[in-house]
Amino acid sequence: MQELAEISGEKINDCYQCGKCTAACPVNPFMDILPHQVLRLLQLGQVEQVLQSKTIWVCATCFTCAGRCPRDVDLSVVMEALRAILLRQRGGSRLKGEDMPCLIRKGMPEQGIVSGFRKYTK
Amino acid sequence: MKEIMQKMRAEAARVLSSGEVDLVLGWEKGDLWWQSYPVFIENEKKAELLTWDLFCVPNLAKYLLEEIWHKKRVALFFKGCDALGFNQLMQDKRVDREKAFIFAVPCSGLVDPQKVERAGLHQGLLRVERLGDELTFVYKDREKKTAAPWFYYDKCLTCRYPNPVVFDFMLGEPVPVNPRERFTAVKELEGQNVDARFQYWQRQFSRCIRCFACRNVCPACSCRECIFDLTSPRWLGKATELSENQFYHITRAFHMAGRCVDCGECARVCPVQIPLTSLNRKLIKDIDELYGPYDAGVDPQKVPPLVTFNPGDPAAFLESKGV
Amino acid sequence: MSVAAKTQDFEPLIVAFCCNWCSYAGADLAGTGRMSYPANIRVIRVPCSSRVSPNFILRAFQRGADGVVVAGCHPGDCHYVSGNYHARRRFSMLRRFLEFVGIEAERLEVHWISASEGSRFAQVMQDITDKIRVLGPNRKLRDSR
Amino acid sequence: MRRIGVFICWCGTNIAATVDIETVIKEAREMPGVVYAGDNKYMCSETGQTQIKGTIVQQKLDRVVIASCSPRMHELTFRKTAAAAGLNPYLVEIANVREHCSWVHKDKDAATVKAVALIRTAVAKAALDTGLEPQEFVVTRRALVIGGGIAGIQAALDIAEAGYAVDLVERTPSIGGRMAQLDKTFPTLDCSACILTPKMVDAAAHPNINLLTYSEVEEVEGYVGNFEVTIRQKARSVDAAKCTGCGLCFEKCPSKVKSEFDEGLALRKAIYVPFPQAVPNIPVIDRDHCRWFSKKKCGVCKKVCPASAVDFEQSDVLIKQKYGAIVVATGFDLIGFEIFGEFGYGKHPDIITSMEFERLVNASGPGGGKLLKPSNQQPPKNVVFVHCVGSRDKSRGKPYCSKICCMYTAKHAVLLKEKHPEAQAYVFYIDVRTAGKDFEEFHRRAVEEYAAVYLRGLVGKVFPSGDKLLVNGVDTLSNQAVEIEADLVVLAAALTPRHDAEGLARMLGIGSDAHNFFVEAHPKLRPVESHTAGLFLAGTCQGPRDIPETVAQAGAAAAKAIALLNKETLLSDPCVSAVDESLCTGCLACLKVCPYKAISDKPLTEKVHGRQRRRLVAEVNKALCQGCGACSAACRPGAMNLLGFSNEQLLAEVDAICL
Amino acid sequence: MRYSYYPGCTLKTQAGASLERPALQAARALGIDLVEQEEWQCCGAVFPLATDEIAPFLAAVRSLATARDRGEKLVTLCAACHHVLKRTNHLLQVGSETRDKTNNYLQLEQPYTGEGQVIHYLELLRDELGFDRVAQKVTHPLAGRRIAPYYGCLLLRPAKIMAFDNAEDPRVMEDLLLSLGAEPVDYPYRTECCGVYLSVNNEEIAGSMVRKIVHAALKQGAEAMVNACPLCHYNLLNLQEKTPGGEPLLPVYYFTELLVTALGLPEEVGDKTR
Repeated sequence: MQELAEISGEKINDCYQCGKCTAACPVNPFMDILPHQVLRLLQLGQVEQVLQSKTIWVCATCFTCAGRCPRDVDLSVVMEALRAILLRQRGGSRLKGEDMPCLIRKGMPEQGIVSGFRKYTK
Repeated sequence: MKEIMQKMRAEAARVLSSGEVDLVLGWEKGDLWWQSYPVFIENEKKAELLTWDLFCVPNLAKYLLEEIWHKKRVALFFKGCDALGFNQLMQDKRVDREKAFIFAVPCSGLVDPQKVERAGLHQGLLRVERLGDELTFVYKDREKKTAAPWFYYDKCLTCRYPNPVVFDFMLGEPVPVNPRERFTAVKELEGQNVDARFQYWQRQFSRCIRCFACRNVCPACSCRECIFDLTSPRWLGKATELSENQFYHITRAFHMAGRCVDCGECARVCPVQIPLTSLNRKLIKDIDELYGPYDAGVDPQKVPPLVTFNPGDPAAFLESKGV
Repeated sequence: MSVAAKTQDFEPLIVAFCCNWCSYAGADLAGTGRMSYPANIRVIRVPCSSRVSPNFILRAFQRGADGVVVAGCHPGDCHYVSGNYHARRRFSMLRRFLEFVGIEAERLEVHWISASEGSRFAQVMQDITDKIRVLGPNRKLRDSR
Repeated sequence: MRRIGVFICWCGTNIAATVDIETVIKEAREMPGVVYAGDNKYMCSETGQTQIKGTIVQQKLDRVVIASCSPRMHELTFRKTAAAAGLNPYLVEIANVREHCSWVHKDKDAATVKAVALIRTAVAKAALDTGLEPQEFVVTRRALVIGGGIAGIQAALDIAEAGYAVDLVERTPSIGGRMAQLDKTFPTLDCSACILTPKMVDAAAHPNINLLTYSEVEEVEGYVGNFEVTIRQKARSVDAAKCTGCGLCFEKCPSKVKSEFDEGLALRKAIYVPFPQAVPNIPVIDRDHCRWFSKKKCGVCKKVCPASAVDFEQSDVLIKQKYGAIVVATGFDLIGFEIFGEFGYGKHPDIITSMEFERLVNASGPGGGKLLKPSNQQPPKNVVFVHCVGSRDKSRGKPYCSKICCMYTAKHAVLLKEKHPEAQAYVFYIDVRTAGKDFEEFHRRAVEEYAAVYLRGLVGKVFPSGDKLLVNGVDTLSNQAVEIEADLVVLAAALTPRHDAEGLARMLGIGSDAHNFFVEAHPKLRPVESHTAGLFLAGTCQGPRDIPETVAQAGAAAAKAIALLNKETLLSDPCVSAVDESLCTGCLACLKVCPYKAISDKPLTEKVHGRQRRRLVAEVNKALCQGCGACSAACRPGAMNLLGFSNEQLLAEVDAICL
Repeated sequence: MRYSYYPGCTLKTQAGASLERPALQAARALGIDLVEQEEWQCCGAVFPLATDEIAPFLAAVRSLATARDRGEKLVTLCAACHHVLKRTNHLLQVGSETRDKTNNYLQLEQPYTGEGQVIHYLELLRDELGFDRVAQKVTHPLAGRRIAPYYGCLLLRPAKIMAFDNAEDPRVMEDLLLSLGAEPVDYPYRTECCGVYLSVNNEEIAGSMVRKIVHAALKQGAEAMVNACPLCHYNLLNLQEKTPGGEPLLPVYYFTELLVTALGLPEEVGDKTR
């Protein structure tokens, strides 16, 4: 938890579970635990359960939640911190070099490839 | 300057003889070349004593504090700086305009005896005369001509009101006004770092013997009893110790903030030559910057800046670097 | 004679002139809120920030204060309508003048603290204590006798 | 030599916990002038006070210093105790060793050292205290109430009932305020107008109440018991005596304007009465939109008026009046919506505020209370209510809870079901706060009988899509994202003070907090008084609250005002400035800085060396002086001295505190 | 009017070239002198949110510093580059431990504290030039074409820092379309995210988001879509449902393509890659 606060610099206890981030999130149908639940679990210290979830990889870092949170908690930064913990310490690159050729389709802009790699690999 | 002196004597005699005034305040020539002292003349025969030369620098206005209240009327002569001082006394309601009959003497600058000594021209000097802006030093056997501004007081070189702003009778033609920049010394000090400035002022203040000459000559210092003479509350000790001197000079300067007419008399009379003008001018510069230009003594009806306010004033104490 | 020696156990003495209606009440609120700030701060109650004249500040420095704070109501909220406006002009001039005669301007701070800003009062007092602790003792104005 | 007694309070453990009382007593005994130093567990208790009284008499004390809590708490108590023991109350000084010392420092040694320093300062000041006698001045037996809402009306009625004259000033053409705009009120569903109009009529009819509608306070001077207020009564352009209230004029008036009373949902004429039950029922010409005043054309109202009551030449009237007490009841506004773009307010007519919903559901409102969709006048099927729009929002809105939205939203859900049985209400909430009599029960009725669906979670975004509104929300209880296709979205907006509240606070000289609500003297113990004596607060101008609390507060404010007006005279604070005429030079710098114009110049004739001498000195009007001390700071020779905070005392305090 | 131009890697490859060429062409036609920086590097496509690393945005700082030295505003065309450069600029303006670390690592002659200014091509048209001047130059107005602008997230959010337009209800592309004679279409989800890099390994998620957006636009009668971010452009074009003939239901244009057609400039065959 302390490490999470260090990387993200966010005050997780500020959140009072109003659920606005989940309501605003465009990808919430594809998440196993919803954004406000991520914060709730972190508040209760259950970091492991969050690190196992699909949610942090589905998050598209589109900053909608951060813009509307009434408590100024930047959930996108928390998500990035969670991914950072996994990528840095646990070496769990989600995207391997070798399976790249089949993923890259004709005409996909470099922006997509680079951001994809930045988010999913060490 | 001669014709003005004649006019002075004639007018003094006239007003005394007509009984309009009980007393005439003017200057009288002393024994040495640089001595021109204030003189109190009560009957017209003594009017001949009056003089007007390059050394009539003492400000006559402050003598009115005591003299005026039991006399019918007093006549006196004002240069530009004296008139400003008189206005400041009026703003403090210490003098009564009706009781003062003011002769105005436009002044294009007076000679600083110390500058003459520093130039070594004072040996055997009898008198100094001026023609246009050229000085003639008269000795027993020879004469020497120089450019006048070289020997004027610094305060005269930066004088912004040589033509008196308040008078009943004008004795001469108004003189041209082209003052030099008066904040150079202040800006130069402001440029140094804080410790260097402390060193500078510590040297100045440690010389102060608290003779209070600066307070006694200042037209803006017109309290009946000065707080530094009071025993209860005892604001200031008697020891001429650095922290007491600092307390005196900062408080005195602060009492002048927004009221000092920049006549330079305090710096002139200081026996140990403390540059008090820099202190006063720093406050004048800050007031001009923060609250808009304000020249004390020009208009006694105008409200001085430190007893009024404007809701939109800047909070200069929030600046990280004050100066 | 610049203030070089910064002893570790130097504990600055800071005198705070607080106006009764706003900053003194803010200090009280900091108390009721059990907030904490250094014990170096000692408060003198005055009816209004306009009651504080430069002489009291110079006297405090003379008697050994290392820092002085004058705290009043926010401009426009003064209980006496225009008190803090006069104070604002007076201390704007004083701070610049102290700086001019070689005293570190950081030793004199002026803040507007309302009765409902307890935490801000504590924060201001903490900040000035830290700053003066770094700046070191006031040797320039102190009466050495 | 002074005989000073120092009394140190333990305050239970509040002080004793972090201040070593024994050391403090020992140190106090050494202080100059101190002849007695004692302590007590609770100095402000009966036993504590008896100990003080006893010691004063027994030790023949002539000064008392109490080391306890803040003087703002018990200065008065200890002054009364000293007076009871025959000592002038103004010879008591308080050292604040609790709020300023024991409560804010954890290290006991440092706290003890500081406590000793604070006591030494108080002793130094007490030694220079002089006995002061308060002055008496007459109280004007008339009250002013600012704001004609339910709070103002109730306060005015109570004060008038007590037999005092009251001026009730209301900015809009009619009293009634926000409550007049409401349809029903929770929790009893009484019709708002039915319970309000009787009080409005009483206020109009009451002999002691003088209604000043369409008027605003322009200037307030003076102090408690002697306020001088300038009120601008704007010209109504209609002669109140002749007008019968027939309404012909506003029927015929050609120019239409958005009605503020109907929150812009309906139109009113340039000459108008805000709502049918308006009191006084006299129309007003809105000169900005009247064609006569802009282009000197039309004048229809003047022609059709049977009582020829319309008078274009009427001009504003400036009323100057003296008052003893003022009650401020200026009410609230709703928060602005520009910063909450995600709700799309202003982009689609069917996204409305809670106040607009009140008007739509009200019989005298636009559409006659049928509650139809503003876009196509169809009955709404799905209605979404959103809580906490701008409330409890630290980032863009207001951090506080607006208290009444939970309850009136439940009421709205009920009203919706009554008007359109087949409609379905969805309420997005974080917490339902029902802290009042019958509040929870009323909320449960909305859920159980009126089938309102409560979804726990705020709305992410409202997407206008054709004539429907896609509401992206969430239900954090079932952990599902929710999208509702709504016909109407009602935003329960945060309560804020009136837009010009800060200006009024400055004019009255009372404090306003960071959100511009007026600040009460003490949140728990003095909720209806402001810091300025004689100025009382009632209603939402001081913070969000519902109607029952507002009425209760209005009654309390009235009671305080009545207590003040009951007094023939009031005792003034004796800590005023005094002039030492021997030092005063008459420069009158003090006169220029005095905010209360309490200083004037006085000619003085004295004999000096046998001669008469006339000079000017300053003179203080003790009744006007409020004791701010600006004059003594501006007085260079120190002739002007503020009693209680004199130059000598402050200097002694500075010396003592630096030891 | 001279500006430093920061193209970013995406626009330099053959996929992006079709977006950049019309932009440069239109700029010349409108009298804007876009001078490409000689030594720009890839901006990193995503702004590093973890507060403890500075490596990712060093490239951005170098470009910002060179633009500042030349005293010119830095113009970006791709939404990701704009997002990263703007936030880096803000981070260095705000001043923090990160700024000091960056500056002492880069050792620039003059440390960079965010004095430079980053503007997007659209802001250039709106603020510097003005849409009225653009309208004057239009020779082939897109009369009667109902086009739905799509914004996505990188340009708009976080609102306070990007300050590009009203984050919840932007108008800039609507105004551009009006100045080009087209008819903008209002529809829900125009500021919702298109799935960005999810399309790399979570295609079905990105696809469903794109379909929701396209479906909403069609429902409001849009005939085409226009956007300002290469990745959204790709996602919208490739992940929406196709007609039986393989054509996208709703054609998607990059705003520079529409600009060029409206200004009546010939389809230029520039050099494909740098």
